Amino acid sequence: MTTAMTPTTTRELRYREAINEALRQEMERDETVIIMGEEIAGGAGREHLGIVDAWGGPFRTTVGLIQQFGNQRVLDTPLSEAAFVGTAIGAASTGMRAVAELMFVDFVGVCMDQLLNNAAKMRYMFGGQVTVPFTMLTRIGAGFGSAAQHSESFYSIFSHIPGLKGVVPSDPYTAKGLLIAAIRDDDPVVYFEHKGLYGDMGPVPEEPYAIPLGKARTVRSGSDITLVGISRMTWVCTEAADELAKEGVNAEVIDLLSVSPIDYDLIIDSVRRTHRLVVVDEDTPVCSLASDICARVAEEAFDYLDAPPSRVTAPHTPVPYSRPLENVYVPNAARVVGTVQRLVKRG
Amino acid sequence: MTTAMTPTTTRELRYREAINEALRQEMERDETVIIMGEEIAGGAGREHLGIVDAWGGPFRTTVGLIQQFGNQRVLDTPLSEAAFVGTAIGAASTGMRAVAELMFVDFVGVCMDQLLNNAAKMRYMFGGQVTVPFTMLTRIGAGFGSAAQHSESFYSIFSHIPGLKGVVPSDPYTAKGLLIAAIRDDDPVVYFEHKGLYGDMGPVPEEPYAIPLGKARTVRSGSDITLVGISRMTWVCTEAADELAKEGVNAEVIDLLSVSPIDYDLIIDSVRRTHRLVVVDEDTPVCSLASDICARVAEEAFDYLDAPPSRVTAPHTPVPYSRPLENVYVPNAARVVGTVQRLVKRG
Amino acid sequence: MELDREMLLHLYRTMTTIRHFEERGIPETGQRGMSGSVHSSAGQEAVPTGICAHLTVDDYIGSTHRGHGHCIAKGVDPKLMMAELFGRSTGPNKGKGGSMHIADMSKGMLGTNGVVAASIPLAVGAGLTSKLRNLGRVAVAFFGDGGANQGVLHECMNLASVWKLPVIFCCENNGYAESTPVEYALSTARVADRAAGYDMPGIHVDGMDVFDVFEAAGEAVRRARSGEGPSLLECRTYRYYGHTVFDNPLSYRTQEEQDYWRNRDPLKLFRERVADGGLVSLTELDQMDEEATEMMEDAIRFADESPLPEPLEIYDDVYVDYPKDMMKRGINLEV
Amino acid sequence: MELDREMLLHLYRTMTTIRHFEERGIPETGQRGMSGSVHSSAGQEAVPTGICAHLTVDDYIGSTHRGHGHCIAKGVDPKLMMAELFGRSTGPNKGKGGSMHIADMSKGMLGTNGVVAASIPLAVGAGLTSKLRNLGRVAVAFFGDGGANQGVLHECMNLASVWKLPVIFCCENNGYAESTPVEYALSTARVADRAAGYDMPGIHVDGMDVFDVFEAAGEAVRRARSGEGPSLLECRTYRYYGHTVFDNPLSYRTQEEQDYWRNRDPLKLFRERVADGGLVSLTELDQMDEEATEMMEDAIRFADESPLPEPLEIYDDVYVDYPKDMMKRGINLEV
Ligand SMILES: Cc1ncc(C[n+]2csc(CCOP(=O)(O)OP(=O)(O)O)c2C)c(N)n1
Ligand SMILES: Cc1ncc(C[n+]2csc(CCOP(=O)(O)OP(=O)(O)O)c2C)c(N)n1
Ligand SMILES: [Mg+2]
Ligand SMILES: [Mg+2]
Repeated sequence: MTTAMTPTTTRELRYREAINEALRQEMERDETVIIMGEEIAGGAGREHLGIVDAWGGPFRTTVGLIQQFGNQRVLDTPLSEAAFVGTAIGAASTGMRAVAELMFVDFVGVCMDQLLNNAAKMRYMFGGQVTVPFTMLTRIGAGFGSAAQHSESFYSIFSHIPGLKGVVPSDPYTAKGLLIAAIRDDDPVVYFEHKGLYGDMGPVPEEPYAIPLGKARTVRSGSDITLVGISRMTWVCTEAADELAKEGVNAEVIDLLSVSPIDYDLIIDSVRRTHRLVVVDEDTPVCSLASDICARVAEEAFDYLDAPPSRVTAPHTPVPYSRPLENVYVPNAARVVGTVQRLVKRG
Repeated sequence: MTTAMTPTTTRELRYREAINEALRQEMERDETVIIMGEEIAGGAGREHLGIVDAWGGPFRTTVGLIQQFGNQRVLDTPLSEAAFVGTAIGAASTGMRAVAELMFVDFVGVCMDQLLNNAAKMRYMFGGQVTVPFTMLTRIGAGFGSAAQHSESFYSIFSHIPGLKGVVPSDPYTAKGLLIAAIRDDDPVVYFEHKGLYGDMGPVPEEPYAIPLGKARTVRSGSDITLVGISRMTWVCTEAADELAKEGVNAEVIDLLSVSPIDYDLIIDSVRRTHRLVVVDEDTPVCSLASDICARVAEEAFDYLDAPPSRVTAPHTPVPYSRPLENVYVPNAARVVGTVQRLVKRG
Repeated sequence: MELDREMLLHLYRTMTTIRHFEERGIPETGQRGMSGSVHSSAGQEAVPTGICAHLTVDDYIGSTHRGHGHCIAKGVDPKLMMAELFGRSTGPNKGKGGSMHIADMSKGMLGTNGVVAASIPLAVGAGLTSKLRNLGRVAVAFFGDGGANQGVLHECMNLASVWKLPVIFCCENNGYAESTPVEYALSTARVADRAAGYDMPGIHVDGMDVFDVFEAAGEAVRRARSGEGPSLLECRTYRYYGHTVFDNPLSYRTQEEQDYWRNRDPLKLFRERVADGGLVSLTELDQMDEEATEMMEDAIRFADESPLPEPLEIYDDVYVDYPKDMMKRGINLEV
Repeated sequence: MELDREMLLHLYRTMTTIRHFEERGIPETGQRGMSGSVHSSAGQEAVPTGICAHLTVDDYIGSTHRGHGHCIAKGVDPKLMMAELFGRSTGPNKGKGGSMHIADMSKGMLGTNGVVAASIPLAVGAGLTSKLRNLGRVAVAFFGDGGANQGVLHECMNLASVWKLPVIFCCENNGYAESTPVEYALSTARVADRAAGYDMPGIHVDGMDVFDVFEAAGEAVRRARSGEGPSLLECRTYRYYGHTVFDNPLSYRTQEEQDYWRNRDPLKLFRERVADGGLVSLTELDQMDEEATEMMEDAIRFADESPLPEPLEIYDDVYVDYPKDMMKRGINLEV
């Protein structure tokens, strides 16, 4: 799965630290890599007061970078996403490998035009004259009492737009490997960090390694049903799989990892063996990734399906604030189990 | 299908004229209806030179309105979509029925935040305290040599976002009835005009009438396969159906009309009879409306399907400029026929 | 400036209510596990207070993520706000919104807003409604020094100026956008400098001094109400705490700076200013502080005793009219 | 201002080449059924010419929907541009872009752009590259009077000023955004007035006079190159034709106005100004006009003789690296 040499040293890191390490190693490797965004260092312009790296990123994923690479490669920005995302795209088109951070994906509407009409289309419109090695870091995920404008998992739009790629790392290992791959990639890539995973620990090789974009992975093998998880939902799937195992239902769990390109092949191969599919998606249902995967499977594995390809998603509502509401908003293992039971019962 | 009295007078109008008539009649009916956008009158501020309604809208859908209703209800705007779309949403939240025009849907990225975070979510976030009777007119459609930034059919995102509704009128009759419904509706509605339909003629009742949002219509009955068309693709479906009829394949054609809510019921009822489905969508394929409808049908009509629910869409590319490329970009009857033939052949 | 006794009392009461709401309500919210995105406006009380003192209940305001002060100054009941922060059904938003989305349409309060600068066009739209319907209302768009660099503000200043709308663009310049100092992020010395590019007055006032704010706002509101168009009013102020409850502000600013501004506390300045005037006594102000203390205890009790929403209320109020079965289709939240 | 003979010839040659491209190429494009979104810059030649005369091939420009002049002034070959307009494989964009997306990265031409103001951040990004890599290059962001009201411009002026980037914001104020007069849509008398809000010089020049443009641009480019930061340069100009080929401009402006501006034609003004100087003769200029005429005939011939793209090239260049079978999945364009 990695393109690098077999790693020699592996430690436990948090998801947050794995992101940080990937940024650091890529900036060490290639001096054209720059990163910009709001508070990625923090306290900008106060070096004379001894204030450097005051914040280290809103979720501390960029901590330490300004100290190592200086404020010409780690750039705090004014609160102007259209300007700095567009600027990063412009820099990427002229020789930099530019990383920009959009604090929450919910805010994408203020800079969407730059992503849709410049990043995604420039290479095509220009007949291949330009490469845009641009990575946008952003955050998804509900469950933190942050209400409708800070909790979305708005990635389907990025799958939809030709010219963009997207990844959804689900643990420290994939967080590092996919970020390195994203930065090295010559196409624009949106990298979705999940707020609920920052503290998760897991083994991460010390050496830089890239996980190929567009490849999903099987995190649990099974024969009765294929569960596809996206980002944190992968762990909702494994939790459901544990439950189901107790009832004798053997679920295979696939971690999508990339939202563009989507690894339909791995999913279809799995469904051909399990004959059943549930996609678990934290986003809302209509025109979702879950829909897309179900449609593709229905189209290409039709004769192998013993039950309707099914979805467990958030409901078609904005994200509510109050706990009892937000608790039911986010898909959970019980809902996955319930759905699987219905499908398995069909025989 | 109409909610009004049986119409007494019906004339032939063009799609463009039907839109204009709907706007005029709603503005006559309700003095809180206002409309704003770029060039919707044209030559703003030049009344003293005898210049009024210089443009009448970029596609002349708003012609004459400023002369009848004055420049306080028909407002030419500076080139500032985030401002005027947001302003229209704010006006709608405080007592107006506000219509705003976004010249081409490709530009939605400059005002997306106002749609996503205000229009779509306010009512929900505010616990139902506010209604937002806001209609956004915009345009879709490729085939006119306008290249990647003026040709998209970017509606799936509006189906995806909870809190928004959307309609895709396909002829003069539905253009008028859906626009009246959209304006009267107390929720935000995006109204997609197709550039390729403006000149089309068809019967339109003189009286105001509303076509219910969220209802598709069957434009041709058939028993062998269900074709679902979106906007202009409806007529690509009927053209394909004519071809198929020659081969003895009897296609039912459904015109989607609403992209949110989606009338899954009508489609599923049809597929239960025909056992086959092809959705024809001018948008690109991933996380598209076509995917969504196929997924829903696969989920809810699984046992009725004799063949994989299938899609004919634009490819996963931006819209190219040169004719030979743009010609293959837009789905056509031949591709629909080819797809149907493959499905029917399965037996 | 001459202010009558009633206005003086109103100004102080509003400020102390805001202060008490922030000091008491925010930690209590945190203790209920809902602290994620709550932003204290302690220190900034003079701005909403001085401005909203010129507004009636029919006028409009659009607010920010740091909006408790705006709500209170515009007349929203702190008890209901507390319930909203606690996620209760009795909140004005029925618990669906929380701190970053408190709205009270009956008070012309168009919502606190979690996207920086996003409520500005809503206020402009309310101003348009007022103008078109001849309602004589004004609309105030609040935003921060960070928000001053968002494009939508500029589009809105241009639009409101072209249409001569009754709008006041009010920048609460508290020196920081999260950890980013305004002197780094703003290319000009003052946000108010930008007004000239939109043919509107640009006024810079001491946002710790409610009298200064009150006076400048009076002129901007007069201008708006009389049809002369929008103004840009920049109020230099300071927030006492971190951006949210999570950060330590000393990581990006100095103790000296904090002390300087604390020493210019708006309530303190008010007391100093009125001490010799004889119109109100410090004892009366103490009394109001105590009332505010009690009000918050009541509010907390009210909120705690209020019901939480039922889980399936999640489907309510997405739309006015939408087939519920459509919304629930394929979704089973009751498992 | 003293210009040498070579520069004078260069300025005129550039202007007449642009003029001839517009006058000849646009109708020919229309005759080939590709007229939808082609915007003539006839009348505005002095602006890109005066500005790009200060640039080397390594400097960058970001352009607009009305960008033929920018391309030519930056050194893009009109023959290749014509091929692009005709949708031919030999165009710099291989026929994928057309008039609104002509790019030539080998000339630092970052693309004409169909979304108003959208190329501004691209130019800022190019300026950032130059600064970070110490390349000594400058970047010019062209936009119109309509574009001046887009939020992204303001965000970019602020950002470029904060980072002191080598950028020139060049507003081609031709009086209209489609049919909307600038005096209606712009809340201030001059776009250049807005520079003060971003701590940069705001210069307003006669955009019909290439010498005036050249002089002001010289200072802005010097400033940018020497690390002093961005400038805003507004050039008052005029387009002779409709917004596109479809509209009749007399529906929103007067014949008198058109006559006034036609009488200030940039090529004519140039001829008047150099007539007595003795450095170049009018015969030489006539000669260049003729060369431009011939160049366009050549270009048309070249374009017509060039192949059209093959239909399946539709899949090329969406990405550098993407599984083609993924892109074609479920799509059969060969039926
Ligand atoms: C468009 C957008 N970008 C980023 C954020 C994240 N964010 C929330 S508040 C804030 C700083 C706002 O600063 P300012 O406008 O000065 O308001 P203050 O917090 O000082 O009251 C940021 C960056 C956001 N909410 N919206
Ligand atoms: C964001 C956006 N909104 C609207 C349009 C449609 N449009 C194309 S050109 C134009 C007018 C542009 O005016 P200006 O910036 O003055 O440039 P000019 O055409 O005068 O050169 C408009 C409204 C667009 N392309 N992009
Ligand atoms: Mg601030
Ligand atoms: Mg113009």
